[in-house]
Amino acid sequence: MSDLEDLYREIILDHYRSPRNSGELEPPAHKAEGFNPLCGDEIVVYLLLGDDGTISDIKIGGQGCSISQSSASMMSAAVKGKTPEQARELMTSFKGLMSIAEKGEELAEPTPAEIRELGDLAALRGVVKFPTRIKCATLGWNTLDEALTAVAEGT
Amino acid sequence: MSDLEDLYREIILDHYRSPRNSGELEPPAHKAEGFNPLCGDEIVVYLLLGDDGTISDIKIGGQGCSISQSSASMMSAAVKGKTPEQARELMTSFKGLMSIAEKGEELAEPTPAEIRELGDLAALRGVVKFPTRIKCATLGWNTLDEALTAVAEGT
Amino acid sequence: MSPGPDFAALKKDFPILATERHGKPLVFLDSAASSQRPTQVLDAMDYSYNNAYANVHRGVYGLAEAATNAYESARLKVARFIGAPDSSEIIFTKNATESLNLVAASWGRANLGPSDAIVLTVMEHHANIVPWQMLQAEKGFEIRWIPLGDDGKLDLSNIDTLLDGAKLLSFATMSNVLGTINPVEQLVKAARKAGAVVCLDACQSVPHMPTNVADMDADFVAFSGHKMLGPSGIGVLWGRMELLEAMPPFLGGGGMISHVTTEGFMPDAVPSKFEAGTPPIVEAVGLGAAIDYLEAIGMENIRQHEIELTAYAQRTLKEKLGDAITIHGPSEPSERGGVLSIELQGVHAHDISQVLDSHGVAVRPGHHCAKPLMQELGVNATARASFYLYNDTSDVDALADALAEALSFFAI
Amino acid sequence: MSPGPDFAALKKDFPILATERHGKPLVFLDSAASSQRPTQVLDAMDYSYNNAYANVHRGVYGLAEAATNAYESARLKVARFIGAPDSSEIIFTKNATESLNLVAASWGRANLGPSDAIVLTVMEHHANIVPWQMLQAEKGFEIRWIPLGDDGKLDLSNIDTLLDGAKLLSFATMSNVLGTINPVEQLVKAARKAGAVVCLDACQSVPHMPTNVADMDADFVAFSGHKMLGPSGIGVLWGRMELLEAMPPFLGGGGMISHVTTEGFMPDAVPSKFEAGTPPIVEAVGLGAAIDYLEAIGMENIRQHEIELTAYAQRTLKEKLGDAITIHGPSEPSERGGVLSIELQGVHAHDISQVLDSHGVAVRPGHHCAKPLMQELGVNATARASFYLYNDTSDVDALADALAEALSFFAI
Ligand SMILES: Cc1ncc(COP(=O)(O)O)c(C=O)c1O
Ligand SMILES: Cc1ncc(COP(=O)(O)O)c(C=O)c1O
Repeated sequence: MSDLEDLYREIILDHYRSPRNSGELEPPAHKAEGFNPLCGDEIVVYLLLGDDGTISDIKIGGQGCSISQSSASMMSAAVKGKTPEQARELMTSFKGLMSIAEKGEELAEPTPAEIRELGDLAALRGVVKFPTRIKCATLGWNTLDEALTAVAEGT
Repeated sequence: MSDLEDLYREIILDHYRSPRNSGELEPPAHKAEGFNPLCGDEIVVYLLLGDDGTISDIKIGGQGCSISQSSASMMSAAVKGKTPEQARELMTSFKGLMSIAEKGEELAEPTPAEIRELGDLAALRGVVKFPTRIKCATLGWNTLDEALTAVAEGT
Repeated sequence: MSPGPDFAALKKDFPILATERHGKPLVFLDSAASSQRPTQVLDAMDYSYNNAYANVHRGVYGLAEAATNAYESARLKVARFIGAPDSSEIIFTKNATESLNLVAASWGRANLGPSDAIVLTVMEHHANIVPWQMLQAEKGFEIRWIPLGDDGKLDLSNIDTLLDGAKLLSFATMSNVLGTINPVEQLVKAARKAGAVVCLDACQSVPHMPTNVADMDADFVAFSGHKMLGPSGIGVLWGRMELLEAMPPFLGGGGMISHVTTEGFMPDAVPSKFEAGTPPIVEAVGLGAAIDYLEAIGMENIRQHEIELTAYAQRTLKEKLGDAITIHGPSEPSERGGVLSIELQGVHAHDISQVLDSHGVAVRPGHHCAKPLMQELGVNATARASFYLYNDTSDVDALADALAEALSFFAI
Repeated sequence: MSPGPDFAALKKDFPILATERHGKPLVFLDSAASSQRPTQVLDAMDYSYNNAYANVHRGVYGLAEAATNAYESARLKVARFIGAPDSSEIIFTKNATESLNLVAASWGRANLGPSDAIVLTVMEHHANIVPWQMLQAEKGFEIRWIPLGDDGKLDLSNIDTLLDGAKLLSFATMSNVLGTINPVEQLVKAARKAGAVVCLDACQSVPHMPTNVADMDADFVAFSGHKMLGPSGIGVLWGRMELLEAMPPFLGGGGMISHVTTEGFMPDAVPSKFEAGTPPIVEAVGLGAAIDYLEAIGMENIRQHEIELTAYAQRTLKEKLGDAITIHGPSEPSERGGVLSIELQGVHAHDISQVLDSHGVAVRPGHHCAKPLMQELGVNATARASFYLYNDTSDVDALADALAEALSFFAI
């Protein structure tokens, strides 16, 4: 499999062509916007928490390349129904897959269990070979992170 | 004769060691200060015009290298008793010797008559081979020029 | 293709163009971001470092004099190259961005107040927007925008109203996204009528066509060395002497003063006043060598070559990709530079560039530092292919083929 | 001379040191103004230009990624070299002067007002004076000066009074005129006690001795590439992350924004926020190669070599020139760098340098961009000889001989 095919796996193209949870949510849903300053990609994350504290609804807006769009789409599917803590754990696993260590943490490859947990998202691992695309793959996650912070701070 | 000896002719060293017209003049004499930003050399020109409009007295202050000091010394001797116009003509001849054209003028080598007029100053022609030293040789003249302008404007 | 110089033979002067990507010959189509450089330029810089290097201006020993002469000759070359009346009007900066910031921070901070207005165009590069917005936050003047019209050109129907009472007009001579060559003469005339100072962002035109700042009748002209076969790390600001003399200094430090005490300082004359610190000495030498190289070919010839290449590209891409491709900017090649911003149906610019790279073709995706223009165009990214003297029709063919591949790769 | 690396063998890495002046081998003693550079540095830059050059950050094709990686690796190297906790704290500028102007224009403009005070020393380079005087003219704060004491050292007897209520202390780690190594630890402690931010002009120390910004406990540290075997056209500012994050941008343009509309802009994160426009890409690569070269020798070894050379020079010059020579600065070699400011009885610095040049010896005459210090010393120019790793005792001998010649040439 060439690097290019490894990057653009079928499942990625599928999410790109038919993005899950595309759209907007009205307030009281929380909204966060993320920009990739390098290429102009934009992701908007709309987030609603249910009474049980889990993510009851999430919608994705904005425009971007196949990697940023599919990654956000997969993310939305993966975090729906999860608590903010669980969503953040998933984010850390995903960033591990992207070879990104959070400040002060050791870089850790995700364990097989974590990869199973990532599901479709694991298909994005080919991105690692294209460092500038890592920012595309993580844009949605960073925007989700902001939305979760906004929720926690009640802003 | 080596370039160095051509630069430092005996007459130059003589003016350096025994500068002519060294000192200060009190007001109503006019005063102008010149700096060579490259090396820190300073020349102060004190100028007094007589009733006949000629330079009746001139004194040189400041500190600097053999070239700037000797050039200013020679200049002071050369312009004393001259009218401002004559002093400026001499300056143009001297700058010609230094291969400097005034803005908008063609670069003109001084004529033999002009060189005779320059007297001791002609000994500075070896400076031309050392472009950064040209600024030393002309510092006194540029300061004189400012002093003459100050006189003309009555400031 | 064109009479005159043998453009096909130039490629061999650029060693990087003989390298490969993924086993395919490199097809470099990103000169609008930064050009490559010929051996002659690198040789001139290495020669300087190995034979005539010292800090400039402040030394009297031979090496310092040789370095100073080399640096000042570069200033003379730049002046001649752009038709500057006086070489002291050439200020070396680190890039065009610094040149434009210099104009904003020095001329702008001294001349703009809360009741003033300046005029920009919506097709400006961020380098000609953000410095003004930063100053606006401090001084509170109005920024007016010349809008986009048809065919990637400016809409000048309201130009006199926009310029009315404005103190400055600043615009790009050529858009780095659309390739549009803006009507300098018309704009400068309108600005003069309104009494506005004129600043030109000439980053995209100076490398690609003859430039004469005196004919253009501008007050400031900014451009970068790295887009015109020169090294990174050097830019140029040309300014009209009366303005430069009246302006306060920009950065403070060594080389820009005539005197300093603990009480204050006196600035040196122009251009030293604006060149604080050790300048890009050898970068200036490299830029001088780049100018020698460009002049040997001839700027008219380069312009002609790029017009022909652009026409060929427009034709070829349309033939090969039909309705799936959109090429932004003026349709008439003589009204534009060789900068093609491409959209491909269903394929994001980022993905185009990625697929093209796997075919050895280097094009740049993104907003090209012109976000307000992108918003105007209603796109968030384009894939930009840009040409220079070393490109030829084979590069265009490779681009067309690779775009076709990208289209089929992402086809549903 | 010293154990460890074979310094005598290093000269061959510097092609310019094998050139001649007036038929005499070049003796280069002006590294305090700008150093020479080894083949390794030029090779690294040529390699970049010929194999991995494109504009950085904004491309996804392979060449752009390679260039970005090279540029960012240089940032990592600089960070490691000076012990920066986080490589994002490294900002690439065009020279140390720009680095210091950045601190003044960004931190200073945001933090200093009419009732504030900052503290400098009288031995500062103009680069650490004029930016503050320019801002002072705008904001009207007070500048206090640490005076000169004995033996070319600062007089710190009133340091607490001077720092009382001051918002900033900015000083040179090593004087470029006297060679004095200032007591960073003592000064920083005093500044911390007073609650002042600390900015270090480390131009003369970073190239010559081990540096650890974390240990120094400073807030800003500025230096230049061209004084440490790197190319011209690049400087560095290290800053403490909290401060950098809170500071407004310095220059505006491409690469420093996360979003721009016609209404305004949002700056990008540090360090991009402070790197507007195309950065000195290949210059960073060259600086990285210079750091590799320096680290291979070892900064401790370089420091030791220069202490020994300075001691040898002090001895030799006194022996040869006796009372006719004055060497400014601390007498104890371990308290100073290899920068010797020389006065020769009856011979002006300019003339010394001229005569020395005819013997192949390159030393710099002048005020060395430190006019307030010169005034303090009561001289208008000195002839400065400065050493680096490629100098050896034979260079000192040549200097001594040439000075003796100058003395006899000008003897009455
Ligand atoms: C039109 C235009 N203006 C300004 C710039 C900024 O140039 P630099 O990055 O060299 O400062 C560029 C290039 O990126 C440009 O294309
Ligand atoms: C102590 C000191 N500070 C600042 C500078 C300025 O460095 P640059 O000219 O590289 O900006 C120098 C060098 O000239 C210096 O020696």
